[in-house]
Amino acid sequence: MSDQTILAAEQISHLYPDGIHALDNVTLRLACESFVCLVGPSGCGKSTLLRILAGLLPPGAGHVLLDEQPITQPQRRIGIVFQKANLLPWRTVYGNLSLPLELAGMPVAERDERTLAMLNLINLEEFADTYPASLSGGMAQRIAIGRALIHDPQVLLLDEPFGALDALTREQMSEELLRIWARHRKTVLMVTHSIPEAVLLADRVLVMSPRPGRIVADVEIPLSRPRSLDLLHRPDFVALTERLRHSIRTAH
Amino acid sequence: MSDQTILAAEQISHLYPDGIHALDNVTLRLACESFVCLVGPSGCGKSTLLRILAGLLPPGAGHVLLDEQPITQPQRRIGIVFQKANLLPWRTVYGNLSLPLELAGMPVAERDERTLAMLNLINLEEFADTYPASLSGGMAQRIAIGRALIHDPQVLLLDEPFGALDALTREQMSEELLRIWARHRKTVLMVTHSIPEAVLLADRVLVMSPRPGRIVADVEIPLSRPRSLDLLHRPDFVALTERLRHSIRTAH
Amino acid sequence: MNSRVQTVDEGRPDHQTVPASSLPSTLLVAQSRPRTRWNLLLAPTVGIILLLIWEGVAQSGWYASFIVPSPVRVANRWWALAADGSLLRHTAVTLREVLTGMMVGVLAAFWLGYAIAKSRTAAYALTPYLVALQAVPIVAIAPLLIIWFGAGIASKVIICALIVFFPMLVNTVIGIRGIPPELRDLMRSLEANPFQTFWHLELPAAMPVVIGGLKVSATLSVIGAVVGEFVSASAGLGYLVNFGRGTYDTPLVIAAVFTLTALAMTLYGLAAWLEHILLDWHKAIQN
Amino acid sequence: MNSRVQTVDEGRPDHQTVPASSLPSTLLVAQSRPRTRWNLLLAPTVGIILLLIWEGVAQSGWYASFIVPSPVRVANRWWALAADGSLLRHTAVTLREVLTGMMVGVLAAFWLGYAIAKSRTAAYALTPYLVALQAVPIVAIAPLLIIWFGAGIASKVIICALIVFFPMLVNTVIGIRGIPPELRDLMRSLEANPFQTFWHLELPAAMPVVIGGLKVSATLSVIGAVVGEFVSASAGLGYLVNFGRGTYDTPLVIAAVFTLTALAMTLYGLAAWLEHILLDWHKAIQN
Amino acid sequence: SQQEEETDGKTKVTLFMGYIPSVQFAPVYVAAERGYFADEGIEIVFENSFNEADGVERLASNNLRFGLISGEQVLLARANDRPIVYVLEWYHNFPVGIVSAVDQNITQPEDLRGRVVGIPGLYGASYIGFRALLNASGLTESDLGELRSIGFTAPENICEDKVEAAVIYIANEPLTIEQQCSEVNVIKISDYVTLVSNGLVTNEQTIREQPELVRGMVRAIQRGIADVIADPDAAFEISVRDYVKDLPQDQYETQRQVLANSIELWRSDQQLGQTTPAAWETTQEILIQAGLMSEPLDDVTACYDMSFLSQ
Ligand SMILES: Nc1ncnc2c1ncn2[C@@H]1O[C@H](COP(=O)(O)OP(=O)(O)OP(=O)(O)O)[C@@H](O)[C@H]1O
Ligand SMILES: Nc1ncnc2c1ncn2[C@@H]1O[C@H](COP(=O)(O)OP(=O)(O)OP(=O)(O)O)[C@@H](O)[C@H]1O
Ligand SMILES: [Mg+2]
Ligand SMILES: [Mg+2]
Repeated sequence: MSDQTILAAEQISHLYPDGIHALDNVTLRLACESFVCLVGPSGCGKSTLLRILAGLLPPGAGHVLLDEQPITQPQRRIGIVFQKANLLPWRTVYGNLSLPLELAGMPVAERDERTLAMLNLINLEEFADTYPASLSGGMAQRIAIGRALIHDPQVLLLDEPFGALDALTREQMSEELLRIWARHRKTVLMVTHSIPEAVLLADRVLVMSPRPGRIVADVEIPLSRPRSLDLLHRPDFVALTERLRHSIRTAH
Repeated sequence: MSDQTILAAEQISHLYPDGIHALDNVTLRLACESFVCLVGPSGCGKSTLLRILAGLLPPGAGHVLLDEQPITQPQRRIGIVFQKANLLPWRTVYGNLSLPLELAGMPVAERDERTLAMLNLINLEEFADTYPASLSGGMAQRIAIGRALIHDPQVLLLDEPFGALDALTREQMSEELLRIWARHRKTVLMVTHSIPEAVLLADRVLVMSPRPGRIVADVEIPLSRPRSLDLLHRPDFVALTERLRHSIRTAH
Repeated sequence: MNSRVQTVDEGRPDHQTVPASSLPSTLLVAQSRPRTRWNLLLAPTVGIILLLIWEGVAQSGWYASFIVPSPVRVANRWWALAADGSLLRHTAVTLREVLTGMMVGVLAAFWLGYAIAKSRTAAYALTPYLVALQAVPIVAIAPLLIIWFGAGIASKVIICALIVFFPMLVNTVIGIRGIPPELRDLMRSLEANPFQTFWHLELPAAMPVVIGGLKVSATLSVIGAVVGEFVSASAGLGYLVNFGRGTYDTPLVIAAVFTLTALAMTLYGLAAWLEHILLDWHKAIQN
Repeated sequence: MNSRVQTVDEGRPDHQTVPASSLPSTLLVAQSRPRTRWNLLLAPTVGIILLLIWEGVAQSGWYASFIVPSPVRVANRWWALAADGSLLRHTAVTLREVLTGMMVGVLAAFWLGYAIAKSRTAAYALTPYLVALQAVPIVAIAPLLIIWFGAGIASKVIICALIVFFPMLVNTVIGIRGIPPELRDLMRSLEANPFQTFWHLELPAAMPVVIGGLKVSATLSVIGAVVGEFVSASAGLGYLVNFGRGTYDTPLVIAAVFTLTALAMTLYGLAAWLEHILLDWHKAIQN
Repeated sequence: SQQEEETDGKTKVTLFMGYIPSVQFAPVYVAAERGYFADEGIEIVFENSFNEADGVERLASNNLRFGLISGEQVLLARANDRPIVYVLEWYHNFPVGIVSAVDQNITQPEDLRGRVVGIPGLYGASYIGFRALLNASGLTESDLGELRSIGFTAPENICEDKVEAAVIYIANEPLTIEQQCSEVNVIKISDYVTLVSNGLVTNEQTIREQPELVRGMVRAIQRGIADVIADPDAAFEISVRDYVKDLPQDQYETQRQVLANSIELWRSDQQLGQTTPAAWETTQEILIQAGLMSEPLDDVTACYDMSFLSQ
């Protein structure tokens, strides 16, 4: 982890056409290779912020900077997992996973290899040829995560990626994400609703206020790495979750 | 809570047309006015089981009994919250909420009253006239929950209703659900991925094995009621969650 | 820098170039699609240019005036026709055929399409015959229809209904079949009766595609009436076209064709208007 | 007990009446839609009944035999025509016009529809003119087209292309506009270029509705060719219809109309087959 | 817009005919078969259509050079600035008449009072002929029960008793009705009034630029008409063998009769192909009366040019 900022939002405000004031003067800087979690009440503008950071939505005011350069278009260097799985219904599980590689023009052999590895990682080998219509909610979400990881983007924006996963899979996927993050030196911004999850994973947790969303707390998580699930019962962990829960309650 | 069974699944097995063996000989009985949680790994057949219990999907083998009578059609007495929000995009938030009342032919005045009360409960008054396309994920899910509660069904089948909700809203909604359950004497079967949530809410927690889904554990939760969030730190609560986590791990 | 076209055209201007500091957030303007007035001027401009070209060609003398009569002569003929009331009379005749034909054809197609989309039995039993019926070239059997149903309005209404039928049918089937099964499950779990399912789910969900069928039908229906009037009629705009042709009155032919075109466009406009008011939610999604 | 129709027709039999105990779960049969053979017999049965009615009417003597000739006479005429090779010759002429016309019309409509769906500017500039173009009753201006483009194949191809154009256009616009914006976001976030977006998202997503347009176009294209051949031709099935009418050879008219119908049904069948192979995933959703 | 070109020193000429291939065109088939066109250096191509007006427009715009067109169309077209010229009379007798089943007892125009009469449309040769007939008999349209547009479906309408009489081409339609359902009476318009009937029509540009071509066409067709009148059987064989394809054998008898009827129309007491100037005046009057022309032409004789006729 370095101190250099890779992705930054500067004084972002956003008003939707129907008058909903979603974001109010949000500034945030993601340090290179940091893992940041974003928590906040339902409807406060977390997804909106992620869409703006990904270059998908031009903000009403403010800038997004990637490596100090303003961006106005989505970048392949930024991977995003949407809140909905957003699978293409006419592509099989395999086809959905390999889509980013195909779009990037990767040769077939390498593509196959990577896709199979990813299928394995998300534990869906036997469903390679299944269409999304016959998947369970959790399976679809695992594919969406795999699809964002597969082309190895530098920055990962994750919008509640583990929402539909059972406790065990969720823990497995979290650990996997930590491993990928540590190994590939990625920068991660993840929206989550689980406070323990945020504390377990993040270097910093940002807390957003109810709409219009502002960042009202920026909590450093000084737990040493590597971390594992055993942390969950350590008193400093519990204290941190309590502190976070408290600052969220205040924000409400 | 009485000992009488209201909804029962008897030796249910289900094979999807493409050969996926989703459920294997599942038998479960929901006692009247009990609160039961169902946990299990992703893709094990929880949603399938709920769809069968709701009368939406005829099982490959076995029966569903409501009040001892076999059912083959959905019943209004059984309310269901789907894993996806499934809102009608051409109806506003208000229209989506009041749909069950409208279908049941309730007079407008009463309908309005109930819908407004529900809007209030799920904290979306200002969005009454918004279309689903401009809602956040959590807002959509809250509406789906409200829609299932609004016509006051006797049995509630909930498929991860709190998946997309932030920690605080989630806790609020859980408490609200407990209150409704206690006040209106409902029977609830809820799929959840959060073990603490299951322990906090349920009389019994059923654990399913990976596909083909079978029920491998049936854990009684002997905590006294009414329960509140303070429980979370009590040792017997922690012990129960640990026990449950263990039985899930064994099932995998 | 790709997929630019799409972004620009979706009306998402690059607002981020406005420095945030100069804009107190409470004054932020809601980002709505810019309703550029220039766009609205495009169509009339093209129209005027086409008219000028026409006038130019007419005056150039490249073509004899009977092949390309000048717009002014056509306009005069049209006025003359309008002034003595005969335009109104002929238009009324055709309009009546078209409206009746559309009503019959569109309603029949909608309900049959609905049945086909919902019932395998209906699909198996009806589809081959409906396709066959539509595959029979209506212009080839129009004279037969005139013999069977007389030279009056009935035969034209039937031709109109037949030609309008298929686009509506196909789009209704697509629209109803395309409804997500989850939403059907929702309605079933609420014990919606068939009528409620139709009214609250199927009709609105299928509407975008169904209205597409209606738009196609609107323009085809006018063709249907003209086909009928060509075979035999003593009034109507199609008759007027034929009469103009038979008497070498090219301005009359053009005036009648323009009136027919205006009729078809009006019907199309009605369908588009229906779309506009019924599919508010759909547009919202597209934004 | 409502919404029965739907459930039964969706082929979900009440399997739960089978006692589970008698069925070891490993022997469970996958629940596929029952492909009832009875359904497949329905269409032919209706066909035979219609044929018998026709024969009955022909024999009854209510109508002169040149108005309603018996099916046997029509079949004989058809055989005679087929035997001396002239059926093949005329069919080939019409088929060539239809296929060329469809290709031109369908491709033009698809790309214009695509442009309109994606660009507001294109939509504003083009829509009124395309609607106007379509609203001009093609049968009324067919003679003009013959004058402009000669009496050869070109004019028929153009008529065919024009009539085929609109259903394709409208359905392409609906299909492309109906693509969920989330999926567009996905493609944008992966920096898909315009061609990739088209190929991997827009084409497959719009396919169900676009193929609906193709089905309508398939049957209309045959009408287009007939309209052209009616105005002027010395070969083709439309010509044959007119020839039969002129010589009061009703069996010939009917034989030619049936051949035209078969042609249109074949084209429709091709579109349906395309749907079948391209939209596997779509059918899966409907199950 | 000219479709003609020189091939092997021959000029390719398309002859427009406003009806389907039929023995009623036997003279041109015979002329083609016997090389009369080739003798004039012409390679002939036949084009059949179903609407004369289309042909007139194409002749007028020099998209085509020759066509067999009804006489009154020439007047109408010229009144509307179409520069076409009638250079050869095809039928000597106006080919339109009124048909009715015998039991209707319609044998003279007077019998049409109060009757329902079918007519293809309120324009074209049928309508002009019918107006002329009414005129000549002191009747008006209002004396009829109804004048109904029925398109070209007279046999069906007569046989199904939907109309009591119908305006038809006398060469073939009465035969069809007799064959199908009933004996008929036919009132021939040419018995009551002399109108311009069909002829070979070209345009002024062709006359100006290629008078020899016009002369050749006229001569070839004249020879064809003469041959047909002289030997109907040979003409019939030639027609059905090579030109009127798709005609089933069981139609031959009827078609022989159609040819015989047509010969009666071609037969003339004057020189073959020579038009009667008075007929043009009469036709013009009728057109004006019917409201199809607003004023007389400055020079009716400009409509026709008989100078290409060979003796
Ligand atoms: N419509 C369908 N057609 C075919 N297979 C299906 C269908 N729906 C679900 N399945 C399969 O059945 C299995 C169980 O799915 P189900 O949705 O019941 O899982 P679940 O327990 O709800 O999982 P999750 O927690 O991920 O939502 C999965 O393997 C899935 O692929
Ligand atoms: N496309 C849109 N059009 C208009 N308003 C929108 C749109 N998307 C979101 N909003 C509004 O913006 C606000 C913030 O939405 P957003 O999706 O960013 O919330 P969120 O923090 O992600 O919530 P959740 O945790 O429930 O997903 C909400 O009030 C929502 O109604
Ligand atoms: Mg969100
Ligand atoms: Mg599920």
